[in-house]
Amino acid sequence: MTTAQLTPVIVAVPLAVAAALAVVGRWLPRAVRDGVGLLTAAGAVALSALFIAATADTRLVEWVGGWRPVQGHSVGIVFVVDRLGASLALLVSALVLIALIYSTKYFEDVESHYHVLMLAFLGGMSGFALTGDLFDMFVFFELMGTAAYALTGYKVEEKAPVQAALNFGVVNSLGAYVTVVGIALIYARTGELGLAQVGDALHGEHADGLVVAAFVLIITGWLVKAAVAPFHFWLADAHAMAPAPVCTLFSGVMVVLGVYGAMRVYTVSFADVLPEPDVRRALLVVGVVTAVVGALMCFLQSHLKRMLAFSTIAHVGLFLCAAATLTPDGVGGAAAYVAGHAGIKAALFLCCGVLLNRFASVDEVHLHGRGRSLRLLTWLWMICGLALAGLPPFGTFTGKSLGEEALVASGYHWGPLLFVLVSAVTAGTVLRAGLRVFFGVGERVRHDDAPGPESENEEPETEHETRLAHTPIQMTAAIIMLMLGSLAVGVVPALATHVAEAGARFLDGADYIRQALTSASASPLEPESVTSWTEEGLLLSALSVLLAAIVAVASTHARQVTRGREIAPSFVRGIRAVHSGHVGDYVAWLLVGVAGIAALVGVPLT
Amino acid sequence: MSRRLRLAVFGLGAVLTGALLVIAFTGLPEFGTSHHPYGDRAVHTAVDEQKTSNAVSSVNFDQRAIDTMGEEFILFTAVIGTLVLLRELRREVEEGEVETELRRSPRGLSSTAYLTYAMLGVTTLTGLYVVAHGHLSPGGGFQGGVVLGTAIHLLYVGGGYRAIRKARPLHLYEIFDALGAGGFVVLGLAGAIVGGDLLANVLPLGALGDILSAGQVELLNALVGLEVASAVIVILARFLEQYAEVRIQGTAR
Amino acid sequence: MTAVIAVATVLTALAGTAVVFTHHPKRQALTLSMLGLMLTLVFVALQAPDVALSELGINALVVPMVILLVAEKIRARR
Amino acid sequence: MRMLLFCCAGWLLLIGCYGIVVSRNLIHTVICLVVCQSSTYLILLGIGYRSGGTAPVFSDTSPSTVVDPVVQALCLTDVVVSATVIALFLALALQAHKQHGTVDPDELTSLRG
Repeated sequence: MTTAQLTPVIVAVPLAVAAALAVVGRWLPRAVRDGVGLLTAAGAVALSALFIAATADTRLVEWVGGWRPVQGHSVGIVFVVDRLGASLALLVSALVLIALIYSTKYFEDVESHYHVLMLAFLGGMSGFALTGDLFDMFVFFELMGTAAYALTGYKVEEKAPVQAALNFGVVNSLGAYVTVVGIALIYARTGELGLAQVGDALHGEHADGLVVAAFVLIITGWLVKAAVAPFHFWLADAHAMAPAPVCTLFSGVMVVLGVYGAMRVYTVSFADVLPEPDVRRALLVVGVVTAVVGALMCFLQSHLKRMLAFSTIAHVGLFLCAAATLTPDGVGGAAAYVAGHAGIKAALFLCCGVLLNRFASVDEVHLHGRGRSLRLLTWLWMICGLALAGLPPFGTFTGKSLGEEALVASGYHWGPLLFVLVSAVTAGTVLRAGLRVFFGVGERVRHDDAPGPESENEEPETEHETRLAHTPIQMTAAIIMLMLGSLAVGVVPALATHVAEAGARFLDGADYIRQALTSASASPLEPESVTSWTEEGLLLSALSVLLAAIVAVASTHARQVTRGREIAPSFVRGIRAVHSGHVGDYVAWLLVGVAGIAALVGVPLT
Repeated sequence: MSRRLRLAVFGLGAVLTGALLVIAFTGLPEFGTSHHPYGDRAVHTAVDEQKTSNAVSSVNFDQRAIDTMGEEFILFTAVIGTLVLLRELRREVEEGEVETELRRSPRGLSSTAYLTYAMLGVTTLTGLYVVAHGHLSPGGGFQGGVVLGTAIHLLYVGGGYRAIRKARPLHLYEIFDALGAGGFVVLGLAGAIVGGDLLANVLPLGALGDILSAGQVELLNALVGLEVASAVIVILARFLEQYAEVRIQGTAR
Repeated sequence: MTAVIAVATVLTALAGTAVVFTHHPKRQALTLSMLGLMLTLVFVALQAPDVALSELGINALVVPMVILLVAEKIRARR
Repeated sequence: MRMLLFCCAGWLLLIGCYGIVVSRNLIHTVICLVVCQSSTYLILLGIGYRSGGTAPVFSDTSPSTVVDPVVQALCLTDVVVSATVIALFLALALQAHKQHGTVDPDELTSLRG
């Protein structure tokens, strides 16, 4: 078994263990079920680390079932794994491992169903990250989705937004069906379903209406999962309802897979036929809109999980802007920013889990000053808030500065301004919540005029058991592990260079096609040393941390935040009204989004 | 947003998306075109190399087997999700209470009962036939599983809810569902160990048209049939339970 | 042959529209099984027996049955 | 003929979305999702059709021209899988009804803002 042949196995093993757990789970004690889940996730971490090592200078190509191409054409499905795909698989497995560690104590009574769904979720996400076939990506997209809908409704945390999972399911399924229409169009034109094969078939063609429409329809599904504006409405609802460890997977890596899928489809299949400036313009516009809407909505939230969900949407906008530059620095910077952000955001969600477990509420106003007793959690939350703004040693700093550099290098001088403002506003909101909850800063507000969804009738994770007197070590350890992970991304020497190389290999679609279809080896990359520790990077991050602190302090005292409805400008009220929680709105906006992206990319009418 | 605004936004999106689709459809090849490269390759591989008469089953279970494994697990995860969600709702009605109320459910006409018992045998046989001949004639694990899944519910028509509860211990079918999905992956991993690649068809291929041909396709069809049948039974059972619960609240009120 | 496909497709589109415009869940289960039948006809016309068989089993049978049970549960609870 | 088949499929997709937008009952919303999905089957099988071709089955006859089996395989699994996903959504609708006493998305206003 070569390393390449192991790539589909990393998808199959968690699914096999999930099925096994479903068979015998009923008779296994809770500790054994936890152990089996942890073991499988650890195995997946080890395997994906092996893939990262193996993809230092090449890609792993594996034709599933042994269906290798005959005269350049094959009937089977190909898995093509480069360093970026492998590190995404590592991020998925690591987050599932830490979420399972956290869940050992977070849930009082849980049947084996929870572990089964988490392992199926792991299998689906790693499959989506590694496969090189369009329809296979759709299948793993659906598998991820189904596991996510079930996990969202698993332990209904809060009574209020129970139909959030249904909104989540309907919008994601509709996005998936739009993607299948796109895949069908490309299959009709090229007679192929693999990414490399489609790219090879489209080589040299001119982009007519069908090709552009197919591209837009295919990436719609991935962008719905990436919670990019105007497809982002479902994310905040799903987060508000899902249990905390599940939210870490949503925000940490599931949304990022959407951006990765869209970029992969473009760089391999459509890079040669669609003009790069058009696609770059479309992705940049969508990225900026997502970042701005995410940051604005994040500032207006008082429900901690919805606040973090909108902060994730804002950061997805930043990732998309960095990756849309289609330069090795940009894609590499986006990858580093993803890794750094995943650790920090997951840690924040797990802190919310502790608060919910302890005080049966995650509403900033409701928890006013009640977090004082949790000394350690206070510092973890505040450090994470600062890290979200791009505090230097953390991975978020590396990603942010590389992203800003890439945007400036490709001529978009507004890039650093957007990055600084968005990260400052989101981090500032998180710090404001921290000041309110843990330090009791600002006036105590009566609850009836607090904006946002009615969240007073929350039940803690498990109503009937006594609330935990102290936070179990596993939960705190999970939070600290995540923060150390983000720190490691920032501290690893020459990470910027490795990440830029991975970005260069990711962008080299022609080499991907050549290596996938013929057993040629990958072309060597010319090494160029890149560093994130530049003066501008440090200056910009200092500026954003400072701005975040100002936003935090200012907004704790200002009253209008708590009465955002009346005083806020009509524009803000308009944006709030759009986030209505009605599935009909989300579907209407999905169609407008499809049309918008098509207009941005420019549909030739021939 | 108000209903009117929502309709306006939808109208705009629908018209533009519709235009996009029409532009795309004009670029499609002529309907009924003879240019199907992948299809021709798949048929050639299925019939000549893999000795599978039903090319669709060969594509499903041999050439693109990991697609079907993914679909398997979507089905499996959806069943687990439904169980989890409906288990949340089931706590209100105790098991015994359902039993007592339903003993009084009106007995069907005896002639209906006899007809359904007869049809139960025929339907189960048909389902098994469709699953077993998946690699030869149209059908296979998915279709046969649905037929098998609905066969048991003939008992409900004939003997009422009590008859069906006796005929299908639910936990058993939840295990069958997991066994079907797990078996699929284990067979795939065995193929990886023996043949090097996951889901490699290492079983003997036999001759075209034989009952024992096409290697793993037949076995995977059986596993899928097991899983789809138990999935349909489990889901219908859970929803029937909800319905039975209604009858209790009906009588209790 | 294409005439049969054309007629079956138009009937399917009409059945789909009928499903959307019936707002009462019980009646909707019936129109949905009509849509399942029409789709089965189109798939047979398009020479896809496997898909027709599973479409018949699922969209004409199982899904409407589940919808009827859920509709009854929701009606009764109100 | 091509435009008729594919435009009917496009119509199904958009009318399904219309159903979701105007629906006043979560069950109706889920059913309209089924309508949307049936449009993908029509498109997939439409592009796989070959005039004069028969079903790609060679057990009794060995037909010379057959229809594309790959798109049929893609559709086949999707039909069955969508049933269980729809059942999952209906279970979610039941739960929404239990929590809020209504299944009308307009009245479920808990997610505002």
